[in-house]
Amino acid sequence: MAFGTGIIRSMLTTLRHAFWQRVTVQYPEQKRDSWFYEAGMKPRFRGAPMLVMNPETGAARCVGCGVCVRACPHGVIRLDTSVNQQGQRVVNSYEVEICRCLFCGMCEEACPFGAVVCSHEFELASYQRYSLFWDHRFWEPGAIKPATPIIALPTGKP
Amino acid sequence: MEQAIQVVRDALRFLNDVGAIIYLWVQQTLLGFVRGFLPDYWAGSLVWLIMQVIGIVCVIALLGIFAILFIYFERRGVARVQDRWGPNRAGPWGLIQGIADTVKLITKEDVIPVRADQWVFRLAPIVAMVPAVMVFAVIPFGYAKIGAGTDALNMPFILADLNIGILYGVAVGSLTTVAILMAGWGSNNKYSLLGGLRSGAMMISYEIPLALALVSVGLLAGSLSTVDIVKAQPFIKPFGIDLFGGYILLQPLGFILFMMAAVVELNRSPGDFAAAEAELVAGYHTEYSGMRFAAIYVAEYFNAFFVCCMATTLFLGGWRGPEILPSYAWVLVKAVLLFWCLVWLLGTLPRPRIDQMLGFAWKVMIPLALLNLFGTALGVSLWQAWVVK
Amino acid sequence: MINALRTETFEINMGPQHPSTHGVFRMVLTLDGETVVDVVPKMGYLHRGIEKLAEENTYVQGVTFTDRMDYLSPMTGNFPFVLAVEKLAGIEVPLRAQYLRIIAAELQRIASHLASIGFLGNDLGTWYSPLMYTLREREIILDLFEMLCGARMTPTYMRPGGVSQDLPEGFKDRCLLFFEKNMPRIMGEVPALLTDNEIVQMRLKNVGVLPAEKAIACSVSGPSLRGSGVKFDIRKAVPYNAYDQFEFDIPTGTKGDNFDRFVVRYEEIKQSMRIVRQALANLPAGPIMAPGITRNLRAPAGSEAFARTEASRGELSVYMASDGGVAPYRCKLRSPSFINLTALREMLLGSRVADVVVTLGTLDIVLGEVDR
Amino acid sequence: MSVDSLAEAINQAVRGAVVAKSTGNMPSVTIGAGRLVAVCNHLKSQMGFNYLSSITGVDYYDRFEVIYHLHAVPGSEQVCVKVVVNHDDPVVPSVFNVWQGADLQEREVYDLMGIRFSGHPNLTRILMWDEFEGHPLRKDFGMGNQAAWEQMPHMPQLET
Repeated sequence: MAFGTGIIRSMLTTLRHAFWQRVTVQYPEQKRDSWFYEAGMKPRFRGAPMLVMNPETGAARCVGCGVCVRACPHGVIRLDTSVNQQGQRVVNSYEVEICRCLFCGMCEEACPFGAVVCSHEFELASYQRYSLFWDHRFWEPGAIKPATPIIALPTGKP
Repeated sequence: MEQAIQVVRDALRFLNDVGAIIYLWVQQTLLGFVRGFLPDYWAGSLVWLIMQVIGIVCVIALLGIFAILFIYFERRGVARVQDRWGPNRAGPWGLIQGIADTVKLITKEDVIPVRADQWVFRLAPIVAMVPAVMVFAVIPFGYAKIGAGTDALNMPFILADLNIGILYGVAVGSLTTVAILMAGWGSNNKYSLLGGLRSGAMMISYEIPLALALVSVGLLAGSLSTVDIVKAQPFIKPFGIDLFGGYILLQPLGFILFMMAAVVELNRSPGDFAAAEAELVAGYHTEYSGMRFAAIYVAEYFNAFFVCCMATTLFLGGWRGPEILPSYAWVLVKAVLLFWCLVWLLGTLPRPRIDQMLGFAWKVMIPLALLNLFGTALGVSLWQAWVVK
Repeated sequence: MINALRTETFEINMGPQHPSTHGVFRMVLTLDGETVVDVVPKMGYLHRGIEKLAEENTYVQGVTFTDRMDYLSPMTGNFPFVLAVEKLAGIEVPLRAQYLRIIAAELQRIASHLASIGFLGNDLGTWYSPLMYTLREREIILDLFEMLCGARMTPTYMRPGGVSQDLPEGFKDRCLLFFEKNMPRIMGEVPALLTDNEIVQMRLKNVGVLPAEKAIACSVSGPSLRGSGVKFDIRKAVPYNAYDQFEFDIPTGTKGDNFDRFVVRYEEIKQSMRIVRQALANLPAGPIMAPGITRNLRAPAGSEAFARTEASRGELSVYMASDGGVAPYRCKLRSPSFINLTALREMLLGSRVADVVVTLGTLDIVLGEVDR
Repeated sequence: MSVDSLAEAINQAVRGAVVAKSTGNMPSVTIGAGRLVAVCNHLKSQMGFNYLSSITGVDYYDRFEVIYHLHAVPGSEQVCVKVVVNHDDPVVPSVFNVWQGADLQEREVYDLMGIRFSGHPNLTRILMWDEFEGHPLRKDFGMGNQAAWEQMPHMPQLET
């Protein structure tokens, strides 16, 4: 093969690409609209861990057993419980330090009640560092500190 | 129908000549004004001076706009080749991106390293900018013929129709390397130093085939003036229209050699040895920031624009072309097409190693250029001996 | 007069902040003009103490850290860790889980080699074009991983005793569609853009030569070793999991220069595709997790295990010792990127500055794995 | 290769070198520290173990174990050689002259585990910085209370 044919071949390759469809996703407008698959998150996507709402009471389903705390490799979750007058265990606070979270899903796997799931939330950037410390106690309107969100089960989660 | 064609033709003609008409009007008005208090000879000189200054300001202003547009064009073009979008957020299709970048660079802090060679470091961007603007003096951007018959006024849109136009362009254009050497040395950074020295080595090697390729063109045209060269170029003329032509028909090898040498001279990938990003971080402009960086960066695009215009003038027939576009538009269209080829190269080819590239210059390009020159000389002399007599 | 011209060598710090050192890697180069006279590699800028962290966390939790080692191929990072735990605790892994692991690891190898080839193009000075083309296909593999286990870069897919999740619906079809539709395209573009390009051949051939004896002596592994012509692949030599049930070849180079290493990576992509096709075709039914695995997995005291795997960059092995607790007593990660750097100095001596980045590119180190 | 034949072969070459032997994942022999280089030379030149896969240091509070995993490339034979050294002043002869691949690995073991390899040409820290004190992978190296939550300086004002 004569010297230069390879160069010409590569030039033609890039020229061909100049007339192809662009593949980059325009992020804030378009979210994960992959050109290969249908749009949207995969059902198993692991985002930020969040508490699951009990549909009857509207409160968190968490009973404060602390399995997730022990399952977490990085000690991201902190749980504070107490016993009320009826002798029931009450969750005082369920704090997630989301800036150190590995999104490994160990808490979700460990939870025997399905009370904590890895949601599909992934836009977690923030200007204030304190807003990365999610605290269940502050889950009320107008709270300064963001709460560990209590969500209905995301669709598609097994 | 006939009438409609005539109207369109007149409109195009007016579009082409409007610059020249304004120029003449301003000149005459000024002349009339100045003659009131100066003798004729002095008045003519003064008006000429004023008109030159106006012309220079216009060219520099347009260059600024074109440099920004070229940067935008390059970024979009490379993105296109790579299946990306490129800048598309600032303004419609990202057109304002260049202006946004300029504003950002102007307002940024100008950092000068403490241990840098202060004067050399500060001067280098200016030294880069000045020749990059100066070379445009010899580029004919268009052509207009005012009037008819024997007293028709031929007006090429050129600042200075030097009879050594090519020589001037090559000589002043290679001054940019001095700026790169200054920037490399003054930064007191080893990467910069390597980049600057690389640039010097490449200049010594690649200026020769570049100049030799241009000499062949001068030989063919019998002149080194850019306007004469454009006029002398052969064109294929079906129906009396300058359809296609230029010295690229007679000098294809010369054109290729010129463009290859120019890519290296311009410090554009794949010949960007002085600023090789993967090896030397950013080469000679590693330490520059803010306004000074902007000056060096924009000077590169001025140079790229100059080389595209020069190649257009010398090989592609300059302003000539079918009269569906005004003459200056033809220059721009050809230059932009050439620039697209540069962008395409940038998006495709990897950078050879510098010693390989120097060897290529001395072992392949210079012999080829000499051969081209020899063949051209032989052809011209034979032509003159037998055909022209 | 000539004697009066005194030249000196000078030192230049390449890295830790440099566009082509593939991370925070630093080389102190001594240069004579542009020729390299001496190289001193310095690492440790990304040292996170993963070995110590693994000793502090349980066997199950430890898998998460192996994701972060080689961040361009986390699936193969998971593999030796879980193998070591299984050897330690004597766990028999179901066949389906073994196949799923192999599918994940081989897909990851494809992704990693694609990224490697693309970044090599970048080191050579092509303005991101090959990188964009290869990353485009790598994205789809990452999408497949997201389907499979919910994460693209940090999957934590393999677990001691099996894998975390079974194949999702449609995974097989999409994977095969990807192999039929996308892979042939990129496999044609890489030769057109890089392999057959004369400039690339000029840059890569006879540069950074690593002879076979030297490669073995320096404990170089993976594609870098095979590029030197040594037909050694742990998947064949010491088969782990179900790798002995698959047919694949070991591509080797001849000279051990940069071009050979680059071509070996390209050929390995084809072999990985072969393995994934076979695995998807013969995927057995059954459980994906060994019975009786709890989060507080314990291994008998005093036992030790050495699990060797062929990761994307070479031999990634884990030595694990147990004291009977829920965490490994000692977990040593033998990372290929780190040990391949042993040969770096000899490969670079006498070459040019421009070759330094290219040789580093074909050696294909990942700093997360070098420093652990 | 069985562990007995391995031990026998080593003992024939270097008299009384094998202190203990075991079969785990691979045949492994424990060698007295003084005879390590001789045994390694024999393993490399006579028995074909030309590939040093990894060097591991393990801290057992009272002693250190240094473990060498060897492989015969391109075959599939693999053996493991162990050396036990005392905890107070751990010194092991370097095998750098046998396998060049020991270069970075021995430096790593020295850096993280504090075992000195006599005869290594450049035994300096590699992953930790030069001024670092202590050896992080030793069991007595304090981890501190790193798992505890960081206190944020601005938190108290926000909570009030």
